[in-house]
Amino acid sequence: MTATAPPRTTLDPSALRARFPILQRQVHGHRLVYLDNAATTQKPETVLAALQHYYANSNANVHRGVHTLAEEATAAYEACRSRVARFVNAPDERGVIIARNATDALNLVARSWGATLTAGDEVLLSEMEHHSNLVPWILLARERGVVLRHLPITDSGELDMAALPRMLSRRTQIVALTAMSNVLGTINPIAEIAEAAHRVGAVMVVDGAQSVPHMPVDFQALGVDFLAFSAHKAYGPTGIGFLVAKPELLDRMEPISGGGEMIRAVHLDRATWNEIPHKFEAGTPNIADAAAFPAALDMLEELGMDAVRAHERDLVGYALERLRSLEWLELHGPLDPARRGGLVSFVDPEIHPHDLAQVLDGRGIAIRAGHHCAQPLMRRLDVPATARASLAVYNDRDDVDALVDGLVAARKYFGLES
Amino acid sequence: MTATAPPRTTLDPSALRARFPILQRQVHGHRLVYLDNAATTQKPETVLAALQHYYANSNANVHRGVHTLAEEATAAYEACRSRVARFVNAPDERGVIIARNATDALNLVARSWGATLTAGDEVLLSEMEHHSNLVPWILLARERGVVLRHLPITDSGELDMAALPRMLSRRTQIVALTAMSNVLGTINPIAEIAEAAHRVGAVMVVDGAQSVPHMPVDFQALGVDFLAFSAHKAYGPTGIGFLVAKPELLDRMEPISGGGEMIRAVHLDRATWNEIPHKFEAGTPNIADAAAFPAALDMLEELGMDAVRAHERDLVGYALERLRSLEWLELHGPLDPARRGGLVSFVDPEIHPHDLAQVLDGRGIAIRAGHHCAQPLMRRLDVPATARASLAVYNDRDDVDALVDGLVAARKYFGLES
Amino acid sequence: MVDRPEVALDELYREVVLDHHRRPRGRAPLSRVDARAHGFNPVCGDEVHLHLSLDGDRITGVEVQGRGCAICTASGSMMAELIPGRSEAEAGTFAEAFRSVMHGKSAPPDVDLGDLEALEGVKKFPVRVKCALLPWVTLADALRAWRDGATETTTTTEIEEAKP
Amino acid sequence: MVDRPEVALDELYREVVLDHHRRPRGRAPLSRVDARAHGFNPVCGDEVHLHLSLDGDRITGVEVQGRGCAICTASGSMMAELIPGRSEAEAGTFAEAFRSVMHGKSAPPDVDLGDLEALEGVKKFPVRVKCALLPWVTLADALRAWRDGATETTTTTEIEEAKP
Ligand SMILES: Cc1ncc(COP(=O)(O)O)c(C=O)c1O
Ligand SMILES: Cc1ncc(COP(=O)(O)O)c(C=O)c1O
Repeated sequence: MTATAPPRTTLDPSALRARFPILQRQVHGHRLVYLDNAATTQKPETVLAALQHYYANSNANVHRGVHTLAEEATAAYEACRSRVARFVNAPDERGVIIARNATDALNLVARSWGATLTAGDEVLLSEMEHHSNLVPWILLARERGVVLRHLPITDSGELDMAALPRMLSRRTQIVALTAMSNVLGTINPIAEIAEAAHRVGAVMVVDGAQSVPHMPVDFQALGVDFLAFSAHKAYGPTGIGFLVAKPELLDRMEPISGGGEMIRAVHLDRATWNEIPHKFEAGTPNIADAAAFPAALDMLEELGMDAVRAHERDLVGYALERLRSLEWLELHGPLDPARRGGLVSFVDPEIHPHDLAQVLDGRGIAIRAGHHCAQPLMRRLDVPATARASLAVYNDRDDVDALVDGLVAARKYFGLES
Repeated sequence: MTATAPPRTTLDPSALRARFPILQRQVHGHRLVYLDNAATTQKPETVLAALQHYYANSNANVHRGVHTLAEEATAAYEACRSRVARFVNAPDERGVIIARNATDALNLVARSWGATLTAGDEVLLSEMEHHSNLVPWILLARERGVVLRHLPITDSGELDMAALPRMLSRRTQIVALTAMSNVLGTINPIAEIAEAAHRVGAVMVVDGAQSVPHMPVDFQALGVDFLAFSAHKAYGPTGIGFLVAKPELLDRMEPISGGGEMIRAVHLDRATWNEIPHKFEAGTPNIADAAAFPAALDMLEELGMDAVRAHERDLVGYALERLRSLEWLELHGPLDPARRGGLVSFVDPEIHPHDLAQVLDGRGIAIRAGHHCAQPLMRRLDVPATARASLAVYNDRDDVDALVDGLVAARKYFGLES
Repeated sequence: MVDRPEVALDELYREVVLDHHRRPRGRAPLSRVDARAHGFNPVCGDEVHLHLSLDGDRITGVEVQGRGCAICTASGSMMAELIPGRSEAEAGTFAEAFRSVMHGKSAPPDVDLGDLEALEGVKKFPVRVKCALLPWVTLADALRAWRDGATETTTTTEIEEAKP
Repeated sequence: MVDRPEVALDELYREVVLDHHRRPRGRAPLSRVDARAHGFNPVCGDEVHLHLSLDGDRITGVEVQGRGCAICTASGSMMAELIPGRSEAEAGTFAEAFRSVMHGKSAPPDVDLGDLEALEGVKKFPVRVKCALLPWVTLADALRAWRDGATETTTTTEIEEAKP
């Protein structure tokens, strides 16, 4: 093990682990070392308890119900909205739409705000986007003749900010970027880009799927217009995500889905819409998962997002250091932990990522192998796929050590030198 | 109490009640009498246990993951699909799309299949549809100049089948109808209408939100093309619903939402789609709720859908009988229990439904008051709103008696004669 | 999830409220109508038809028709009792004060809400708050139309109050 | 949720498999190419470039290039060992039999899959089944193109196998 500075974090990962039931389980006879947090995080006991509590006490359909359960369910559901608004410092809880996941939130922007664009208008994305921030815009481009442009990345895996001025123009209507790459870990300068976007009159859409759970994110301080993220990557349940938006923009948008809850008055041949945010929430919402999610945000707030970030920055620094000591390994993304989130993509040129992940799984270590829903980025990096280890609050140096040992063992397994 | 034939059912509601944690709770010092099942049903312990089990053992993101948790999560998620396919006798589990709710499923059909329609084409709905089967078509009509027609209802609250021939023509591309009205309880002759729809070359879309949980529904025997329903009205979790479809129709449809999971190959400016059903499931799905829902279907299958239907038919028969004995009450919908599901809408002409529901809530009885997301039907019935009591497997005659007593007490409370 | 103590029904339906509900004031047709508005809450079907007569900016007559729940009816009836003889500005003050009460804040000490105070219990029943406010939203609408010179305008107030 | 017994890694990576992975057969360039296809699995980036030479309907030469995981590489290598000298129909029988094995069914008793049998363990790893099948899907594609007379066609097989 390499000597490093002692961790500067105030988190106690091993105490935290005790709060996550799944982390007590064994995989193939080994303790579970869960390093696939960028795909989805595990859930603390408090989230599971909130879910049970909702179903065992207050389950009912929301809004309009006069009876006690309906009132309690409505209060629990709406409490999620205000909790999220507070967590990301949204200007107004009416600007928080409870969607299915980050993907759904991004599609909502692309389809509804996108409907205001016309042929020749431009949307600026980047080469490091997740498919969920690419395909909605591809659908829009197809439908409306909108032009997609892509901010290139440098060889160190950062946005090429020098290219920004020439990619922005009066034609640019929307800039949609990830705040943190799910492959490279890169943290992007969102506030700076938002300012540039606004200067040309574009709205700024942020894919916060990886940033919101792992670093302080302040909607108003960033000066963005739309922010999307998923609960399941932030220690919450699967099945809900959020679009946080400036209310005045939502007011100008048309709903893309129709049904119960989102209407005001319905006639057989026409209808008027409910106020925001309800206008964008058609049908019975995912009440239980909304009722449960605040417990996850409570945990994060208790830890403090600065401490969460510090912990993961330290740990990714340690991981980078240890992984770099494996000379055969190719690492992707910036090497400075201050410029990246807690995830590392790497390639063993002689072992396909799938095989790596498989061997690690045999040792109880869960990493992800593949294109990570970023095929264009894989092409840019000229790799078919990468292996990715991604960290969370409950991971520690032992987990990183287990990973490194596993990578060495994999070489042995496949008869390669290490 | 009126004398009636003994129940012909084999269900034991009081034994069933023990399986539902929430039914043990008290409301305002009274036992909870939950009669708002058409809005959402309560969840049995087995569903809650499955939810916990998933999060405490197998939580991971699905598809493509090599590690053990990812494999288990994928298996649990896909098991939901095949379980649903079996439950409604779908031709192929590839035809089961896991959506957010019935509303989402109906929007998917309206938007994606609807995109094949052109101005002047017709969609046939009815006067008794839920907003979720009205507004998606209103959006389509606005966007594409499609004409909406509405099958009228008779004064007894049934579809006016005599009008059907003249409402259908070669211009009819889609017929979209509810299988069971959530206000009137009416069970519609779906198989017969599907045949008529097919004769003019239209596809048949069924809103099964109220039918699937309460009576045997056989997709293939009905001969329909699309069937939508929600898990949360079928003793399952909030946050998932289903579109069951003929796979060959789905193959011809374009996705309406883009992102992870639903793609095959993505380039910066274009993409190709995954096979069905994945093509229609963008982003991380609601894995946990999908993992939990089969336990609800297991319960229904254990009871037998024939027995479920028999129980609710008997009980609604009893309810109709008792409610008719309150002379001041106006009942809506067919009076023959064989032609309706287990729900009753009624109006006390001197007490607004909201006030009725409020007084009942004070006695621990949960009913719904309002337009039930069917404003056009309210206009047709010429009422501002109705009160609705809706039944489930755990309800029994005592619940109905409590309701009736409550309705009498409400008259007293407001100083009216009864 | 919610920390709501067991609330007796009687807190919602106080005797004064039930009395206004049973014998609503302000049902007599006005001979002269200077302003009018139609308030409608599609959620529950509550409906208020409001007619006003004015002398300068002073409200001289109020007529409230429509169909609604006990809370909505009582609120409209109380309004019919409270505002005749008041100026437009005074009526606005009542509306503001009542809205505050419904949203759980307290009314300014110098505003006497009269019978309306009996509706205070409604604030504990979030779904019913819209019912209590509908007549007042409709009043604001009628006065706005009148100020704009549209004395005979009928508008539909699709009420946008608080959260459902 | 799933009742999968603890599977030793060695069931997946049997010695024979690792051997094919380390020293893949069929890498030598063919002098004459009568049919070719390009198989690609975008999910994991596995890629197979397949060249065939044929004499009548008999496969006389097989060349497999590309980059992929151990399973995909081994499967391609085994194919290169198994099919030369076989007719197009025989090759199809192998492909069918192997697909059955991967989907948990058994191969017909009269089909001898040779080294391919060592890949049987893959069926317990659903995500890896596509890897094992990719060379065979590509083969089917090459033969189909060849039958259609498109001897020089290169197609991309975006493999549609089973569930992910
Ligand atoms: C007949 C009918 N259709 C559709 C729906 C919509 O279901 P959901 O809100 O779960 O999407 C409902 C229930 O609200 C219903 O009763
Ligand atoms: C950067 C980024 N954006 C978007 C998403 C999509 O999130 P979800 O699948 O929860 O919609 C992910 C995760 O998969 C991601 O990492």
